[in-house]
Amino acid sequence: METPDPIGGILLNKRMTVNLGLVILFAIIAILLYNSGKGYNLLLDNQTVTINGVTFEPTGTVFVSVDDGEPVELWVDDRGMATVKGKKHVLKIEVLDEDENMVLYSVEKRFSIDPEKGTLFSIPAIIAGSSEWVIPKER
Amino acid sequence: MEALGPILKMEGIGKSYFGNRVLRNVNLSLGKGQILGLVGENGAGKSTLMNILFGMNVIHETGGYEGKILINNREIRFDSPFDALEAGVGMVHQEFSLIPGFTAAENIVLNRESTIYNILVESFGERMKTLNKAEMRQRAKSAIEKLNIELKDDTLVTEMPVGHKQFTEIAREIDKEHTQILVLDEPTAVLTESEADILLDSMKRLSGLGIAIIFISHRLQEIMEICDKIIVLRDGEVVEETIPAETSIKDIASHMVGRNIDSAFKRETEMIDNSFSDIILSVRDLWVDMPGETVRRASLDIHKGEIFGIGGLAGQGKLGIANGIMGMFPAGGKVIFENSPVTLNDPRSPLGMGLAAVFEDRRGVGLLLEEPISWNIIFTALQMQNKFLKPYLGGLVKVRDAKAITECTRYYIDALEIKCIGEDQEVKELSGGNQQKVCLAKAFATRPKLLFVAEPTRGIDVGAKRVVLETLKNYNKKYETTIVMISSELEELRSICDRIAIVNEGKIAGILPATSESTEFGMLMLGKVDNGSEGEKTS
Amino acid sequence: MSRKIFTRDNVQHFLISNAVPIIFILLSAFAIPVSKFSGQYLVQEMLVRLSRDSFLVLSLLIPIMAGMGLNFGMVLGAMAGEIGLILITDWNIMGIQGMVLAMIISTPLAVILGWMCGSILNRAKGREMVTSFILGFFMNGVYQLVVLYGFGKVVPIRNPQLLLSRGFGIRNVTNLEGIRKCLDNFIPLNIGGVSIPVATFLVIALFCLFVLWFKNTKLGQDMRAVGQDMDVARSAGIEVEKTRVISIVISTVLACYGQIIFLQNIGTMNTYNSHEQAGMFAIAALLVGGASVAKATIPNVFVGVVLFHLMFVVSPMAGKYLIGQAQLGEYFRVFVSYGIIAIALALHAWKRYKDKERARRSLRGNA
Amino acid sequence: MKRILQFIERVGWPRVIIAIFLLSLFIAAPFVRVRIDASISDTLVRFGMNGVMVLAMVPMIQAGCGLNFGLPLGIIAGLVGAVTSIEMGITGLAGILAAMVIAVPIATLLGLGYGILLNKVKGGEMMIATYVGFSSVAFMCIMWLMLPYKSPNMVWGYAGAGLRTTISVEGYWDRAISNVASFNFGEFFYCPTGMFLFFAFMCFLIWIFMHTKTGTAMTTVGSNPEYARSAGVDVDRMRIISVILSTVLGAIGIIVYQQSFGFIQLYMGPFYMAFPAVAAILIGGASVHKATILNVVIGTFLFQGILTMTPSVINSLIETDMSEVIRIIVSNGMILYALTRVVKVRS
Repeated sequence: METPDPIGGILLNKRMTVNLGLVILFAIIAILLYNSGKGYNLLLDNQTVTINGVTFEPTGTVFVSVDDGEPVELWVDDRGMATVKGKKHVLKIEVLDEDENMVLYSVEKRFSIDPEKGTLFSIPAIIAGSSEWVIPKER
Repeated sequence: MEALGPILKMEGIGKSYFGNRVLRNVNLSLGKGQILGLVGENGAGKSTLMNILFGMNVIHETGGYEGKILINNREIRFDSPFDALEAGVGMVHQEFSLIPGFTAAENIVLNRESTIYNILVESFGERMKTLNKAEMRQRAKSAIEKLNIELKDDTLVTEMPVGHKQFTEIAREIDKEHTQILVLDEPTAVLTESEADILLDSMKRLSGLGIAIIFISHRLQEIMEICDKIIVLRDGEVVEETIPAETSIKDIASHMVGRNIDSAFKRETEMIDNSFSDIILSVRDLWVDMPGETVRRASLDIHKGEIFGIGGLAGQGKLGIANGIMGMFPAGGKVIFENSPVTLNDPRSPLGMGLAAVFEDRRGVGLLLEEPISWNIIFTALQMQNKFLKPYLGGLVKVRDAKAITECTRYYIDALEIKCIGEDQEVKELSGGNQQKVCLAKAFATRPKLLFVAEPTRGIDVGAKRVVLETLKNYNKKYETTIVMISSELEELRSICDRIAIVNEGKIAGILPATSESTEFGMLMLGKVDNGSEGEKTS
Repeated sequence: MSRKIFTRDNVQHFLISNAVPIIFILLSAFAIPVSKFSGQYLVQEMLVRLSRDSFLVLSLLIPIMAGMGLNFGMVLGAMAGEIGLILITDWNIMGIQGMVLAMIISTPLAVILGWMCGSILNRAKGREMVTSFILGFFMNGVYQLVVLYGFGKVVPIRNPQLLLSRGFGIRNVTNLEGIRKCLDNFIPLNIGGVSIPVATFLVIALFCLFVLWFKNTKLGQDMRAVGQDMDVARSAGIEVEKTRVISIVISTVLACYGQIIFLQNIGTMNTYNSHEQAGMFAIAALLVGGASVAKATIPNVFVGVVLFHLMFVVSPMAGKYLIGQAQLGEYFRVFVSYGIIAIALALHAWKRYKDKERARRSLRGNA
Repeated sequence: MKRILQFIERVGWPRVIIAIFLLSLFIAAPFVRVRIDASISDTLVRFGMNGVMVLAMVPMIQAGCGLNFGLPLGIIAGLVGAVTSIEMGITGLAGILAAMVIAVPIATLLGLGYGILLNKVKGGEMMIATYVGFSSVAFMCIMWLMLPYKSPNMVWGYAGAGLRTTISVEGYWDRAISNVASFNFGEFFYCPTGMFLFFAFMCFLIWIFMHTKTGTAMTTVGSNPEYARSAGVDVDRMRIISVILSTVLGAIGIIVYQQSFGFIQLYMGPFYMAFPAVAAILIGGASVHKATILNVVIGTFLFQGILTMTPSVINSLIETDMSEVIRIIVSNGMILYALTRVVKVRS
């Protein structure tokens, strides 16, 4: 019927390219949002644990806070939970003295969650400065 | 001017719809800046010719046309009106094509708005451009200026008088950059006299700017005034091509209506003079608010037993008279039937008094398309006269009498030669001519004393036309029923009527015996007789 | 035509055009004192509801502009939004990221649904409203089919808390704790004990600007033209059908975002009812604001949301104090929300009839 | 093959599909251990229960008022009649008669107002009808709480006022119509002969009415209002009569429904009741402006058949209850089909 308008043709192609670019852009944004918005439940374990043959013992009651959030008080053999969003976080552990009213020292740990390894963290291992502080998933 | 050659040339244009020839070997040429007056009766082929020029769908859906169209000496063939617009042919139709809630400026640049680019266009396309309102108004203003008319660009269409709507339409065509040919289809019909003068003036200006104009009008005065060339169409042929200096209104009028009487409907019977019989229907100062067919102040008397014709050009109000009296549209005035007044605006009153009508809008008003023939025929009689009802339970309930209905229907199928497979066939399956016969049968079934028949032959083939007209004539003779026939085809009226009234601008322009000269009717139709508008020009 | 009749006609015209908001203002003026709510409470409540509902109501504007009446098909958009929310809840994406991600996921779905709805409505010109209304019901069935039987079977859902005990199908109530009020509290602001969801209002304001801007685009102009006279628009070369479909697509996508904003405020989702209510309340609110089937403006939206929800909040308590039964007020507000739509639709149809008559009369005047 | 296609074309695709679906459900039933006699019996009972309400669609469709989404208005009248009859403590057929005698004038009045309203909003009837139905149900919710009914069988026990959500008709007129000349065949098959007779009687009445002068005029108004007007029919009056008739039939329909069902459902119960009735008549082959009594019979049977058979058969087949979803999709899909088809024919 009509001869295709060359200018229209180019425009359409340009539009398609732009839209394809936009789709890709939105896909990337979606992936970024997924990563930064994914919520994890961190399990914080203040128990005796053996990782890769090394055994860590709890030092006493600790206050643990993630990303400057509300501190969680963990006694020996206690387990706490913190909900976090995204992968990179800072964990702050304050070790108390035996009367539980003075902070002896505190440890800060920057970490990145690896969902493959798990989200069960051993507080004693972190305090001890071990490189392995994620308690592997059972089974 | 002539050195450049004609801007538009149509050679040997012909067209037929389903074997029905409407245009035959039409030639015309139009030079730059010329105004061509195109005149002819309704159905002479003007609209078809313009539809061909404009590439309307209806043309190629029905098999295209014959002949050649050349614009600037290049042959063209438009597939759609948009192609025609592209090639610089602009058309202003009779019906307004305006968006009511938009301003004049917005309508003038409709779908050709000035726009500004923005970044979203890259993703969503051209239509995301924003409007450049300032430029739109500027364009509108300059188009209005070219026409030299009073029209504010920010007036809403709904608030405009009719004339300004017409101007807006024309301004839209002017705004199209390469419009070189402008077709104006009866632009002055809706205008007041002063408005029409302004319009004629702007047309002259436009032609001065080099735009060629085809001007279709029934107002011959205007044609004579501004056209460089006049073409008269009759029955699809060019019967006269002339220039205003060499002709007169009377000349043109006779060319328009004059036709070989011996063609289709030769008058066979002698005219019967009923003028001494009683007046059966008397109409005084009737106004009817029927869209497109407004009746303003019509007065006429119809004698008992005659066949009375009402003619006139389309849109002048001839159809409104029957519709008004029968209560189909809001109406006022005085209508006396057999010495008792008819209550207007209530169809039951005229029906109850023995009037009946076959309306021009067959499919819209005249028929129940999805019901069987029998229902269509007996319904009015059943409703108004309680015919075809059979009592049960001692008259407690009355139920449709299927047997009587079938009998009656069969009678009319035979009598009117309705071609169908049976009385239960749905009417929508019938041809136009047979549908018209059903309409007549419906009216006959009530045994009316006076019967209005509006445009009974519109859109049906010649054979059926003859049967319909014969039937009316015979019915008139057999039952002495007064018949008022309304038709745009003057020859048809002249072939069976005794007297014919011509309606112009909602009033009766005059009443003449059917045997009068066709030129006289032509003059009446064109409003060129000054014997007073409500003149009862009896012979 | 005498002058006096003309003015009375005008007053009548004004009353008819604004009957619905007037009724509502009178009702509220009566019910507020009876309900004994404090001003501060009502202000807070209205702010919350404005932020929650405005976006949904705004999504109705564009089809009205295109002459397609009230888009009851907006529930399709709401459904798309809900599917997005179910998915991000399953993936446990939290906060503003979760909300935006839900929007991104549900956009293509809303576009497809909107396109479908628009195409169907093109086949039902002149009865768009009742068709889109039934389409909403029909798609609700399809939605149930997908969410109640498909999710967990065809679409993998890992979070067992979302699923019914039988192992597939989403529960009746979906907890959206992860994104609860994430937008509302994005920019916290508290004035005199009234907390203001600044970010949500910013989004709404942005959207209003979009609508205003959109009216000034070529597409917006085409829509207005199509809305007023399809045949004229077509003869001017505007692609009528396509324009109508686009208007429904835009409305559906916006309704989808609106529903996401609505649900982030609520924090829980009635998996199988939320969308239906969204449609009904949005339409009722718009009509209460004085909009008609043929004309709606941004002020209509905000006035409508405030008036409608004022009635909504106040009526149960008013019923309780007046007759001693809160249940009564409950039913009363259901009655009001349906009744108002009925009245508005009837008034519109009646007005159209009256306008025709007026036009007629003016025509006769010329004769 | 061509003849089959022609047949399908004439009957309409959706109807054929639904009929085949229903047939396959009946065939599949024995294989999934669903008793066929019980199924048929259930289908018949539901057919009788719903028949009159579907019949209530006919007058309005015929008069060109569109699908009667405002059926709840008639239902409300029926409910008032039923509740009042129980309040008066009349039992058996007399109780039903009393309910109808009370309901019919109420329905006539409501129908009159409703008809006048619909005449003012020509062209937009269906949408307005829907919302008139909805709001009247909501309004009656208020009334059920406020109306001074006293019968302890009906009011909330703890408050002593306000009607309950469901009221049992047992002890009053439970199955009073159904049981007239009814019989059991084996353990599972029950035939509610009385209800069929009643339904047939109502159909006959409507049939007669449609053949009277008024009925003929009504059909004509629906077929072409302009034609009717030109033949001297008062179009508005015919439309009002049709609406009244539809509303009255709705009122009678709900009473028949309740006596078979055994309960009166108040409050939001009637809310969506118009939709199954509308869907049924459309499945039966009616269009938005043409409906016959045959459409009612076929449509009710097909639709109720599917409603009865899907839960039992499909559930046993895939062990999931999908009946609700199927009901929504089939009924609304059918209405949607009818709405989009009409315009195609017209243009």
